[in-house]
Amino acid sequence: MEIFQILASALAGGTILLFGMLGGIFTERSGVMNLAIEGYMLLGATIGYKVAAQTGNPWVGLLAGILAAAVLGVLHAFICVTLKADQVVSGLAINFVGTGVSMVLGANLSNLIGKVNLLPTITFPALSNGSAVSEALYILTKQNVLVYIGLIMIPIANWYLFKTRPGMHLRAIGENPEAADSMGVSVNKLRYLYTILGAALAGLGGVSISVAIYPGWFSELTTNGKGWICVGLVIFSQWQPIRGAMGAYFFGLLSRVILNLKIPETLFGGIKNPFFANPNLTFFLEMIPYLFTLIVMIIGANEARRKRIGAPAALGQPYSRGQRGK
Amino acid sequence: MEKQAVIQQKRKGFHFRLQVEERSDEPPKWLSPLLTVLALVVAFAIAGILIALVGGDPIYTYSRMWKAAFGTWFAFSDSLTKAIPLIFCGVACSLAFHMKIWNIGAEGQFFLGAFGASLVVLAPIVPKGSSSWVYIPTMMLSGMIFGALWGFIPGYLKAKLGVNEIISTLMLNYVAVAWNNFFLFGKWSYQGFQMSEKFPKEALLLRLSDIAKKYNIKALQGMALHLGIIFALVTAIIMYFVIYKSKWGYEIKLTGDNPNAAKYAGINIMRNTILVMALSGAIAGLAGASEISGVVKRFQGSISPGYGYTGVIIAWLSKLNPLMTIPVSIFFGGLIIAGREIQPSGIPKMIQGIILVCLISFDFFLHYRIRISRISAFAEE
Amino acid sequence: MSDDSPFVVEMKKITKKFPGLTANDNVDFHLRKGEIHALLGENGAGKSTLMNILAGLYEPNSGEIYVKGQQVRFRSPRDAIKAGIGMIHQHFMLVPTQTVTENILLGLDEPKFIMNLSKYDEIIRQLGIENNLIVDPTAYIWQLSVGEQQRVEILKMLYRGCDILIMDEPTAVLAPQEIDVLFNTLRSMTEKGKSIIFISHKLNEILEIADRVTVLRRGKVTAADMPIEGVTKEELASLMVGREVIFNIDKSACHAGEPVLIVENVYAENDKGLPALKGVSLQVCAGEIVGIAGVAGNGQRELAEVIAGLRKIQSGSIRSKDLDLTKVPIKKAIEEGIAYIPEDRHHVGTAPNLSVVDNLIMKNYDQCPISKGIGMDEGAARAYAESLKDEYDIIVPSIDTPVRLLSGGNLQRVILARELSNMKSLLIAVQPTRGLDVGAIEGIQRMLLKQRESGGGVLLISEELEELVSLSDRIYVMYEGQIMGEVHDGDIRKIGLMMTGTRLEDIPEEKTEVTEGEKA
Amino acid sequence: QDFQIPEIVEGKWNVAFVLIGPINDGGWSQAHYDGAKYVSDNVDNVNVVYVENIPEGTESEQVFRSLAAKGFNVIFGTSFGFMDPMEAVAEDFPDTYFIHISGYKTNNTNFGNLMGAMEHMKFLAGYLSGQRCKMDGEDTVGYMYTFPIPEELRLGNAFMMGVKKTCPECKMIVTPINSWHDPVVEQEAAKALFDAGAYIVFTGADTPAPAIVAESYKEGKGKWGIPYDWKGSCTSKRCLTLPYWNWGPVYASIVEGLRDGTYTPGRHYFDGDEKGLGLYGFMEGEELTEGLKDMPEEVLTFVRDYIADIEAGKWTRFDLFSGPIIDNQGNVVVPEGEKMEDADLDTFDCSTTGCKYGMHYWNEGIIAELP
Ligand SMILES: Nc1ncnc2c1ncn2[C@@H]1O[C@H](COP(=O)(O)OP(=O)(O)OP(=O)(O)O)[C@@H](O)[C@H]1O
Ligand SMILES: Nc1ncnc2c1ncn2[C@@H]1O[C@H](COP(=O)(O)OP(=O)(O)OP(=O)(O)O)[C@@H](O)[C@H]1O
Ligand SMILES: [Mg+2]
Ligand SMILES: [Mg+2]
Repeated sequence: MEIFQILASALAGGTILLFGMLGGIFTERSGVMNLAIEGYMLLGATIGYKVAAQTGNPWVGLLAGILAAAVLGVLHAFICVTLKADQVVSGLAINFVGTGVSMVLGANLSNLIGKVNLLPTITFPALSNGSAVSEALYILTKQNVLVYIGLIMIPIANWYLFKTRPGMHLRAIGENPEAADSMGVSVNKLRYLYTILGAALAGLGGVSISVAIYPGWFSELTTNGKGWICVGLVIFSQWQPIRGAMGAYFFGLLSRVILNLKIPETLFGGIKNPFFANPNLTFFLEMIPYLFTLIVMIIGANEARRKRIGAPAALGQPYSRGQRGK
Repeated sequence: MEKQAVIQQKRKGFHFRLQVEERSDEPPKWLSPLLTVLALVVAFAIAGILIALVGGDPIYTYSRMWKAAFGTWFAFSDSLTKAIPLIFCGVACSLAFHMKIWNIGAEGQFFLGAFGASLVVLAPIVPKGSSSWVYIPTMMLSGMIFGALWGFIPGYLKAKLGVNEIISTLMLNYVAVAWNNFFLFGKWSYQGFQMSEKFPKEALLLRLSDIAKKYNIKALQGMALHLGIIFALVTAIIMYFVIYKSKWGYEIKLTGDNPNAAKYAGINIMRNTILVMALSGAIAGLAGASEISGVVKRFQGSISPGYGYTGVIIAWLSKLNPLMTIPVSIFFGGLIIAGREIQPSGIPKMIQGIILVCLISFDFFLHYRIRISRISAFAEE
Repeated sequence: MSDDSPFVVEMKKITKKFPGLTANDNVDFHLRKGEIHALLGENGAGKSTLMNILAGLYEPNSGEIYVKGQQVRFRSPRDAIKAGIGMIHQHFMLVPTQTVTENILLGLDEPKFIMNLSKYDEIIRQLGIENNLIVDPTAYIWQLSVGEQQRVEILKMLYRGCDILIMDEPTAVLAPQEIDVLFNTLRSMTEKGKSIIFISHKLNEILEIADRVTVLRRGKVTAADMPIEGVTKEELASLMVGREVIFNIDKSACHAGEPVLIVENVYAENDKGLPALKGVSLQVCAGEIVGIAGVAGNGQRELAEVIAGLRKIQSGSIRSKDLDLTKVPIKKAIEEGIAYIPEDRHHVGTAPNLSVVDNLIMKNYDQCPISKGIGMDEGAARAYAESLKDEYDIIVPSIDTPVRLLSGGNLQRVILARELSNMKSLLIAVQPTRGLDVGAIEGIQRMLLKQRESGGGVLLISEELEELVSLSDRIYVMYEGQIMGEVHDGDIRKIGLMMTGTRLEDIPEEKTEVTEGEKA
Repeated sequence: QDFQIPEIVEGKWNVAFVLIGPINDGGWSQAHYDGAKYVSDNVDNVNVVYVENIPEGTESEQVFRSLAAKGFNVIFGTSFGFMDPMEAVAEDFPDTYFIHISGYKTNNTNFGNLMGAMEHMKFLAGYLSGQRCKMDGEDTVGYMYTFPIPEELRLGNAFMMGVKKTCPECKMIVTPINSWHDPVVEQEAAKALFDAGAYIVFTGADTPAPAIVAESYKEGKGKWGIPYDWKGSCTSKRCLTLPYWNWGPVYASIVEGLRDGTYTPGRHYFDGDEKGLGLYGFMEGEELTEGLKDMPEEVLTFVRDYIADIEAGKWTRFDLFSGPIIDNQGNVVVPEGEKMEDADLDTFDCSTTGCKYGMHYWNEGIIAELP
């Protein structure tokens, strides 16, 4: 059963990354670089938790967290789209602002641990009839509601991006904004929209930490670099939601597995566990999720080149009508 | 090229439009510094409101900040000390960015540089009791080699396999921390503590306070500024010449602007990609080496509060010019130090964010011009 | 086309200013229903600007526009399309990673939300058939040839029901066949009552297709709404440039010397991994211009690239004197004086954000006198750039200007200046005059001939038969990656037959001549 | 949380706290911040400031120097990595007192170190955990430690000694998390331990992860968590108890002592006598948690007496680490009748420092190998 517990954890842990990553994909598909995920997430986590505590209603907290991040997204959009400033620095600056604001607004939230209503966990007691299969299913499906929302969001995001008109416009403005503009798609308006949507999704990722999956607020360390992992995952995903989701869940899985690998004396029924035998080796274990990401990128590089998947061609370039020869 | 925002103000009888158009010429030389000053003024004004909102006195706060960062020689020395790793990392990033290689791995390269320098002392590579003349160059070199290695890997992966360097450098940052931790706890722990033994005096970079002690100069007492500043300045100057005056620098710029053209001009892009990443890594590694030998004095865990990431910002604010990284780093170093004056620490974080936002926002006026014109030719709609 | 057809577009006193210059100065322009109206002018005359205004991309500083009698004011291309005006830009406005159908549907209100592409694929296939514009609606743009992409652009406008079509240099990127197809399409469109504005630098085409012409020079109209009948090419040219243009270039006899390029049995693939060159053999000697004729996409580009070392070959050999070009690094070939004018001046030929100086020294930055140890002698570089600027009449505000601000003609001059001054033995020139006005073309052709006279070998790859014939001493014809034969006398009929892929054995007299030619 | 600029006030005794983390991290730094507030509230005529979020090494030296230069009388630095910088700065500012928490260096004049014997409270927490396990028919506790360092082994061993007292057949599984403060990793690690069979999990890291995670195990008997560090961490329903730091009284007495000249910085290691240690549920004004309420009176009495004893100075950490101590290989680490000494408690390798036993062992019942 432990394996199912691990898988359940992977799903939950991956969900946080999933939201941040989807946010990144949406923003970047529109041609705006999104390095601000960490800042959005943190602000979402803080405000979500704070409002959930104040109102006693985690759903209100959820909304508030998303909104707060979205507001920060407006700032990023203003800098990148209207002022056409550098998108990399803007992202980093937004991180500072997001972190700073959440540290100021988050004062004293650590006192509330255990006293805040959290988003519900969904269970299916009917599944638990004693048989091994049902037990496993029960463990797997006992998840926070946001995990389910995340799972639903993946096909929706994919469908939206590739099968709907706004999705087509989104891809077009990131790929060739001039073409889109000349056909009457308002490039900059949409870039605003998706920058804000991306921020909101990352904010949801933050909320999913503090009010749902890893409840509690612990200063700016609450996110502790998760946003940056999301930035990596966006690239890993090749800007495709499904691929990114697999990456997010797998990252969640590895982060959990490496903790489990440290505990038992033997692994796989008999092999001496080197990480048990020498705790110092666990530092190498910590590298695994990152190295794994790297290795998958290496393996995928060729395929990506062949299939011409990659960054949206106009990523990072502000758009103004009639500007030529960047 | 063309106005992209037409903001119309309609009044009875006549129309104005605020027309934004890109400059087609080089902006005047004085404009950039002027905008920088204006941006800072605006940033501090906004931050001042924030400070007042949380109950502080902006003017007093700013005067304290100034004093803490640049107000005394002593503070200035601290700001300079802080600027050392920032200059290195800023230059490292600038170099890579010139070729449009987005090296955000200066952080990891910094860690490996610190590791490399420590290896010299702790392995030990240099026999105990050697002189500074042996220790310091070996440490710096070793730091550069390990930093270069950490740059080489993503460089190689990018050149040969087309692996996106943002993700590879980012991932390697985390790997670097774990790598250092292994040696910290597993190999070089001093009696089980989370640090190595202290380096011998010969392995430490000369500080102003050392000079003060030696020659009994009261004025320099306690100043932490170390020899690394010279290394950093020299590196920045050398890299300025490499980028702007050398053939290789030309190749880098050309490749960065149009890799097809570079290939067409017979430039070996793969080799240059790897070289640039390795050199960028070496410079960031030097930052780690100088920090460990000039400030930390032993191998330790948290040796960087994100110098590598700040390097990205520095590079950008310096417009990728290595010489510009010097004042920008000093300003930023001062800002970080001054930030300590304000608690809770979220407020200085916000101020930094606001300053950055304003600085890049004001660049708008460097590239665009706004004119207000009357429209009369158009009939009423 | 009768003069009393109603105006569908009237542009009155249009003035458009850009910082430092007036691109359109009180321009009047009229378009009648059902006509093809040519817009003519030198590079930078303001043609694209005027049309961009009509297409809603720019707003004029002053002036009035009437469409079908109604005064309009376009704030965006959307407004223009609504009024029935569609523009096909010089640089196609297509999203390479999307399919044909997606590109056509871009920006429309229909389908509302869910795409249901297969349904629209069918509609568009049908539309294509109706208008003789065959493309696979499910193909991705990046998989299409330039001609096909242009069809997509036209379909895009037709699908939107535009009845006023602006085409900015549509033929610059097309092969002769494709041009014929296009012209047929255009004619059938005008028959259906659509009106077309047609920009081109190719005067023959204009004489062939247009009903009327408007000529611009430096932003001002020099000939307004002039019926094409009875107008000669020479007249048009002098209206454009304000002076006489000589079309027939005097060419001295050829004194071919040693071979400077020997290509033997070369096989290579294109970007999509398909065979592009299938056993190509040819020779270029010193002191001659050798042309390669062929419809675009038959391997000419790949041929140029393998010779320039930018593309790997699978088998065969390419030599220049004793240099094996497939083995040596590109740099070595450059040092040996092999110059290359690439087809794509933006994506290959120049670095847009670097200055004129930096672009001019691209090929010799590491040679004396610019190279100085590991450094570069900035003074020498600038002096070199200044001298080239003067020698080749490059018109720029300063040699520090980024080249992206240069006009097409000047950009091409930068490339020519750089390549010709570094050429010692061989020049590979691909479409060197594409998109340039007649004045500029004349200049460039002269330069090529000068190279030939001074003993250089030139391999000229072009889709302009006329240019090829007038410049080349010999012409090879390429079809589907193979050399179909070699022509010495510039017999257009023979070339045309080979270009369409007529098997050699079907034209025996051609074949014998080819073998003779090779022996010679 | 007030806006402040760390500045001295003339005429007052000026005290500064330099904190490694943010003052509301819910753990170590917040505990110190509470201590600082206590000083401010309970000592006359002091001006207390703090500087939070100071990274170890690099930046800290500048902060200490600047505070000293401003004229602060006492500067507390609350992270191990502040040790060298404080030592260096102390040399340059002989008139300023520097108190370093959790290190080992002192110059016995103006630079001293300070730490407390948390092992007592971990021992008691273990004692209660053993009891809980026995009552609920469970036999496994889990320990998530931060890094493989002597302190973490010491605290784990003390805990296990307590467990053994009430549940001799109980065992402990462990996992290093290689972080001091990472809410997500901590919660995952707690899950991993619970899922691997632990009934009660305790932590060496900052956040109350074990208690938070325990709440999500609703089936059957559920699970229990024991957080660490900060008094406010035991708010969750499944928090069994909480060993915490109560720096306030210790700081107050040091500040007063320094001002009066009755305190000289040196090696200062308090047991329970200075009221610097707390065990949630047993200190003044605290109620027993749900998990403690139904415990037999004699168990609770044992804990209360123990606390009374250490507070009275009758029982020290050396008494706790007295023989027989058997390691998990069955070797006798400290024989019957012998006691560990100061040097033993914080050292892995006695060959370099000259201690006798060292802290390089896992107590019997702990399923783990040595780092
Ligand atoms: N966006 C712009 N900003 C500033 N100047 C411009 C812009 N677009 C065009 N110009 C200037 O306006 C003039 C006319 O340009 P336009 O593109 O209309 O020329 P054209 O007649 O289309 O030339 P070509 O034959 O090369 O296509 C040029 O001199 C050019 O420098
Ligand atoms: N960014 C710009 N600033 C100033 N002028 C510009 C700019 N972009 C284009 N132009 C002007 O617009 C005119 C047309 O430019 P364009 O690049 O279309 O030239 P072209 O000859 O049509 O090139 P092509 O070979 O691509 O057809 C040129 O005269 C050029 O000077
Ligand atoms: Mg044009
Ligand atoms: Mg043109």
